[in-house]
Amino acid sequence: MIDRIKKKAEELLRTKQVDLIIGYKRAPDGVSVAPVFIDKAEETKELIWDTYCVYNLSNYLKDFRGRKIGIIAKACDARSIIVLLQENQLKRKDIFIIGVECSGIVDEKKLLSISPQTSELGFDERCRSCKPSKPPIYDVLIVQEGQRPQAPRLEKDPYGSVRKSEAKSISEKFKLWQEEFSRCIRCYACRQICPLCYCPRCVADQTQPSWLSRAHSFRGNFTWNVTRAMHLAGRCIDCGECERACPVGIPLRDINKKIEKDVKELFNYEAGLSAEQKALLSCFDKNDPEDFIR
Amino acid sequence: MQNIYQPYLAGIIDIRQETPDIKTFKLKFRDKEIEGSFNYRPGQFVEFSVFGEGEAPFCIASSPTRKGSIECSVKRMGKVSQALHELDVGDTVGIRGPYGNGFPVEDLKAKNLLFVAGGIGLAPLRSLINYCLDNRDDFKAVTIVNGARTSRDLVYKSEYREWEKAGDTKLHLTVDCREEDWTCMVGVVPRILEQLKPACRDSSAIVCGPPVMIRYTMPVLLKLGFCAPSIITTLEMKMKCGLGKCGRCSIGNLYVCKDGPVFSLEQLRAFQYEC
Amino acid sequence: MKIGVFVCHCGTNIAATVDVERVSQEAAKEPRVKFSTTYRYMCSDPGQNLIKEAVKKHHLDRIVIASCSPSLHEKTFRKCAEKAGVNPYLMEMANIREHCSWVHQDRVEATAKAIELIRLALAKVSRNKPLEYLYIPIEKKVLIIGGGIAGIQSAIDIAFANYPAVILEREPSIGGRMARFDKTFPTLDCAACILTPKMVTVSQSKHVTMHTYSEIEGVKGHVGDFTVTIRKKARSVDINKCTGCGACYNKCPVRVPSEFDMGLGKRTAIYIPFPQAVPNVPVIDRQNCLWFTKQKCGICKKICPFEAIDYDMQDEIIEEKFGAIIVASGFTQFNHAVYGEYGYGKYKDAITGLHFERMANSSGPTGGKIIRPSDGKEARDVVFIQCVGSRDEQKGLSYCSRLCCMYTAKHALLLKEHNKDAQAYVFYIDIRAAGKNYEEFVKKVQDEYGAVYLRGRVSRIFEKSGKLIVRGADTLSGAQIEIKADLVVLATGLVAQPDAPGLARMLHIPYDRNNLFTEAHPKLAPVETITSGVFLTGACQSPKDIPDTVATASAASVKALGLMVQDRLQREPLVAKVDAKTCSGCFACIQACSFTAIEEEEIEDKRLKKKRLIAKVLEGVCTGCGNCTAVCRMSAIDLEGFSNRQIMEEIEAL
Amino acid sequence: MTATEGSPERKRGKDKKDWEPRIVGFLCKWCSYAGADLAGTSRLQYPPNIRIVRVPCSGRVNPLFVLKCLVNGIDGVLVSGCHIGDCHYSEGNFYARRRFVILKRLLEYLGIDPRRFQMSWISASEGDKWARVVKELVEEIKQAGPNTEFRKGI
Amino acid sequence: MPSEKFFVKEDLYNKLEELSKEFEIIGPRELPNKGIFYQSLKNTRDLYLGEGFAIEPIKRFFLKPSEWIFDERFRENKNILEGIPLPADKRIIISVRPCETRGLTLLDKVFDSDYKDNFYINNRKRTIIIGLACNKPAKNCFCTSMGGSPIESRGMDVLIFDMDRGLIAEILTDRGRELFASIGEGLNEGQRRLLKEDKEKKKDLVEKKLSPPEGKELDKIFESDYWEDVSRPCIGCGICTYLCPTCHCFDLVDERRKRLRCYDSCSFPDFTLEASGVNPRPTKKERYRQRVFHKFDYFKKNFGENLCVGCGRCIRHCPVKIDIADIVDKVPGLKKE
Repeated sequence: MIDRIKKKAEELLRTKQVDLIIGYKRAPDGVSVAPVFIDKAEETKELIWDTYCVYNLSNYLKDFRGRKIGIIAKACDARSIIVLLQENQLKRKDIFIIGVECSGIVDEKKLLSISPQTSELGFDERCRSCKPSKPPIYDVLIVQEGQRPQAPRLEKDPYGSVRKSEAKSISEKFKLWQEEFSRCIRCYACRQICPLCYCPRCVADQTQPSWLSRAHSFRGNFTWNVTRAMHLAGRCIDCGECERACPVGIPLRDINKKIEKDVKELFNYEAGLSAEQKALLSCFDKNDPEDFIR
Repeated sequence: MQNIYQPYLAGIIDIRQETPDIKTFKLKFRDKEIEGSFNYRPGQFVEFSVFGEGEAPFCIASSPTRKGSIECSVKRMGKVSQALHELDVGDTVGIRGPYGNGFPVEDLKAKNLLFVAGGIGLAPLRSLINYCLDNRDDFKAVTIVNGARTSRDLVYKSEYREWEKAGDTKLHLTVDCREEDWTCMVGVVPRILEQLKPACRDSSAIVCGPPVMIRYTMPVLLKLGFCAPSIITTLEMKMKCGLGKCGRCSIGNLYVCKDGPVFSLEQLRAFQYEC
Repeated sequence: MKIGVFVCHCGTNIAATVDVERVSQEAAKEPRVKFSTTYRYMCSDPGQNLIKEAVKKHHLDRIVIASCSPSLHEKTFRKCAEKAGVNPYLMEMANIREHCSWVHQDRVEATAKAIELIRLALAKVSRNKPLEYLYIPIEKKVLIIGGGIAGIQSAIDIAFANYPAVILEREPSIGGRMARFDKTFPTLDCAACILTPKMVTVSQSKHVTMHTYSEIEGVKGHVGDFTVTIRKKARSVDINKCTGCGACYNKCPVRVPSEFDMGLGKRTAIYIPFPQAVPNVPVIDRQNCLWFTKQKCGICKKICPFEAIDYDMQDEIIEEKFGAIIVASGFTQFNHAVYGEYGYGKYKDAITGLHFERMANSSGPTGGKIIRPSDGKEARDVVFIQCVGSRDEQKGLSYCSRLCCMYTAKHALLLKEHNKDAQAYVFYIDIRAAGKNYEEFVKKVQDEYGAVYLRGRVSRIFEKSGKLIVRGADTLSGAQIEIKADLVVLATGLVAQPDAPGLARMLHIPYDRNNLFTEAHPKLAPVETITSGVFLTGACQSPKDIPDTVATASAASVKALGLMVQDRLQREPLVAKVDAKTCSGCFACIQACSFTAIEEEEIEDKRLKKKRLIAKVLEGVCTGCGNCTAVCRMSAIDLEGFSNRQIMEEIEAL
Repeated sequence: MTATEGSPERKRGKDKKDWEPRIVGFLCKWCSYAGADLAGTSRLQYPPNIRIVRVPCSGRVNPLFVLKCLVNGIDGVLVSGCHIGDCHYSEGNFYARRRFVILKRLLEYLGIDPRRFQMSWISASEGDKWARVVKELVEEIKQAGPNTEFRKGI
Repeated sequence: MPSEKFFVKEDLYNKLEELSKEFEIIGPRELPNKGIFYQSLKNTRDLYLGEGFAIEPIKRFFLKPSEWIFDERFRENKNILEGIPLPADKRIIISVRPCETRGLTLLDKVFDSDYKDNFYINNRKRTIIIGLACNKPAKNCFCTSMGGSPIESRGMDVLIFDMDRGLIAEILTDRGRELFASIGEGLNEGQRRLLKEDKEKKKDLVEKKLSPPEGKELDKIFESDYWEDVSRPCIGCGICTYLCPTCHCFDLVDERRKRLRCYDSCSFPDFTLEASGVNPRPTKKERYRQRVFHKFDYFKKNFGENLCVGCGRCIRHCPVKIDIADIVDKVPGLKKE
């Protein structure tokens, strides 16, 4: 697979179809993977593709606006590209998507804690509810060869864990999230790693007005985390990068999943399926639920 | 131990509208003791607190020789300066400082001084100009070149007469574009300098203004024969603490707030500062 | 910042429950409040003078008035502030009457609340910005879409005020539905007699331009400045050369069913739809003309003394600017094919009301005889069925078409007048005759013209020995009824034109589930739409009879003229604004704007040194609802007068 | 802008026994605000716990406003607009409805008592409904208790 | 009294239990699936004495992520400022890695020099630090290249060595001595030898090495494209700076009628964005370079040491695997023999 990726990337650069390839390379530690930006055809040798390729590289597209970019995209990455197209952050003609078929990526933190005896492969939780293995949008698709271990799918309900949490009592839920949010250090890694957090100036940084407290307190942390989640409502494509980036282990995907579930159930809306789709909160249906309104 | 971040309270005793977007605030410390102990040098700055809005640095525009109050000129820009512009005489602000190195007054003594100012850049120079005029015998000839975009944007207009009247002092005013009823010079500051050709012997040039002006003035001064150590300017950078701790205003290994804001061109060259 | 607080007693309305003096004292302690006082009636002249004087004396630059609801006196105090030399938008009100003194009795509690309400207003006003009224230039021309009676009346009214009006009509002639009617209820004026003079007035007015046989292709812009693209369809006859002599259609060899006569009569391929057509210029029906179908004939061209026939004429696309648009696009008939039981289409003698109108017309295809289309014999027993389509959620329309009761009564009367021996039977559900002299008219038809009214639905119609057997129930007597009818007339309901949604989208006006255009407010703004500068008249909004149509036409004209007479449009500056630096160009706001008041704009981003697209608010179109501000994730778009800073300041002050 | 210290009412809030809920209502100026006006004109009595922030339309209400209120320790937040179909701007309340159902469910998921954030449609003619909604709201939020969790820490 | 003491873990837990009456005990605690966090320990047995690193260094107990600086009030038409009373309660932070304490000694140079930061200094004064020498440095540790080591004891009151059979505490200050007066026993000869061997062994435990170029040399490549290349993957989050034991940039903002001091980061664009819209560090290149230069050039020029202790946190937690050690090591054209 990697040979075909390299070949394609090399060709794209050589024929000047793109100015730059965003892909994956081996990190200095020799095991994990780091993003790489290649503008010379001969450097495409550096490219790699394996289950450590966790990054959603579409996050970098905003850094190269106006240039022709080739990007290696898994299914989830491609969905965020769709949202970026939907929100006019990209021009389709400016990007060449090298779609890669993906059977799941690993969770490095999880890998460290797995005992070698088990058959657990250390797949990231996010891959368990990912439906397609092929990107919904691409210019060239590099398919997988042969059998590969597949991230185990979640049984039936992708929102099982959300439903379980929903069933808890209010005070239980509060305690849980108070605990989680209290660890937040407001490094905004969740925002910075998110391909969809491209605002030129995030509300968290604005001072006129000051939307949320800068204080590293429950008050400030709660506001930040809710704001982040709300701003992803109907947009999050569950690439799970925020949770991976969070240094203090806040289960951000769980919050995203909760909204994803509500949005699906209430409005039958799914993000990142079509670039022609209207933004969830910029449209409505006359029959939207209103049983919560007096 | 003292809380180095807590300002002193000061009352606004006068506000002068210099230009449509620049006001000069005259402040008096609420506490007599602080007023007595607040000593500063021309070129130093203070951290201004508008309570509820935040803190921002402004240079002191008044001369330490004129006691009783301090003055700062503020251009309407960000959150704090906007809020400051909304204040009235009688309102209270917080003042922390004085901070920074200030002009090397001792080195300037017995020298000809060339002041080159653009827009609100005259503010720190005014402090030094008035200081020099109040200690007139310590300095040789004083030449002031002051420019602004339009005549409306000239600051401290009311003091020009006083400066002109002072012995061995010349004031050249210039605006960028020709205007009706304007009798002084027309042209951007570097051009005017080229025309005036001020003498460089035993001289120091003190330059302050918008970055573009500084960028184009430096080569002119060098061409006129000023040497890099004798060209002095003040830098502007976002500052927060004023104490060299918060990390914003670092330029090379120095902090503009602590080690600056006054630098000679020679110093700036040392840390590859583009100007 | 120097804020003045003015607390109103409102007689005892506020002062009885709220300790206004204390409120004023407390307000004076707030930061930046330089003056605070109370007065018995702040809105009175002395009260307003007090404000003006205080502003002068204390150099106040912002004002808080604690009194009644802003819905009541916001305008008053804005004006007062303006007169006092304070920008009117630097005034805020604290509602301590409706929201405080009137709803609470405990004096301590009410006073405490009043103080807090003032604190809120102070917080808000401290973040107010001086705003200037917006002015929009106005193109002094009105477009009227539709040349029926609604459009004609609008044009006449506008022309009367010496403003130019343009009628856009897709048929070759103006006149619309009304031109097809015979008599009009309840006065029985001949429709043509009252319509034709109006059509002539329009055609002769120097202020009215007509684009007949033309369609609207697109609308851009906003109130005061609409740019409309119009397709002038190829008429094949030069409108400037033709004198309307009629030589061409008199010699045309082709005969096809006449649309105007509902297919009851014939017309030629080059034709004028009806004798009184305006403009009196024929049009060639290219589908049926031998020249166009077979490249033969060409008689009309040969015969025309004025060389007006132009077979090579092409559709012409023109663009015109307008300051206001009146939509008078009218209605069409309900397609009652869904009612198989009524036999329309199956039985020739089951016809609609409009067919009946043409038959009753003495210059119509039957010369005024009510006949059976099947055999041409004069009809004697005629059954009228009301509510065909209307008031039938299952198969038809949820609404009442409003005129069917009346036109059926009229038909029953006309039937008798045309044929003394005839008998009318009317199946109805209710008689809705709520109009001036309407009820009397229906009664007259029953009493004097012997029309038999039967309350009930027709269950079935079938043909038997040349007659139509109408079976139904008379729910009043409970009896099953069977009538041997010569003719059945279906009172079909009125529905929106099939292309109404397309037009609505072009104009950015909403329409309801029946495709009828929605007015800005059903009661208080019945001819306005939410798109300012676009007005509604006639049946495109809801079924209307002629008097109502004419009334709304004049109403819409007045609204349009209200714009025309202004040099420029003054608008409240409470509109959205985009901060270019913060805008990402995701255009969530454009999608969420109900008024298409936001468009894309290219700017040079100095930071990125690149061109990029951001949102731009069309101030003339923005209504200030603020929805865009809430969908903007980066808060790059803000609403003047209710800005984020103002509201957040209020929240922080709580 | 320098704000002042709390009112007597706010101070009272610190004493648990006399605690009175503080509620904020974001009311659209065409319907709900006018409805509240009508309640006044009709002299309908209701508890003084609510403070009204006047907005042009329920569609103007940014979820961050609600959030800010809650983390500032406001005990209850109400967003109120025109009934569906009555919106002065024709569609604003549709957008609000969609936006806030997500927020409401999210807040509940994160353990915020659902009684603390509510929505209502109140028309200009429903002065009685306004008075009733306020009464009910005050009762419900009294049961929910003071919103103190966010006051802890910095 | 000996300067070394031997005791078993149980003794330590008991001692802490006893001390918790007088002191707030802070120590690392392992939260399942989340990592290790310093927390105020209600139950001293929650104390984590194993290998590994807390995610956040102890910096946050001295230079707090957020703290109120003073209170602004408006009363009867007057502005009044009220200082925030400094906390006086005494604390013990235990099981602290040598590099973290080393970080404090670097912070001391910033906050306990010319303008003295009373908040920081007060926190330093009221806190006793008990370190724990590293038995197994992590793969990203490079403390020995930064002038530290797994047994570095600068800034500590006591340093504990975990020696299989028990713990040996090296008492470094009088405060430490007082604290450990009634626990354990002095070392016997064998133990002393063991400790010595252990120290020797630990010095060489750290595998990762880098030799940061001297300040003057870094100067030369200030304008190099290298910085653009290495900063490309950077997403501009604050993880590396917030988790760094030595990064200390902060912001001062007004909130809720108080002034707040809170962490800020040179990786955020807003950090240097001026009110006029000008940003002297407009792109990731300038921002990342600032971080490297501050650590390995400016601070060294000013204080003679690198502003880095080699704890490896920024590498470990970087979501895009940026390795500052690798970057500094590969600075072009400056390879030393």
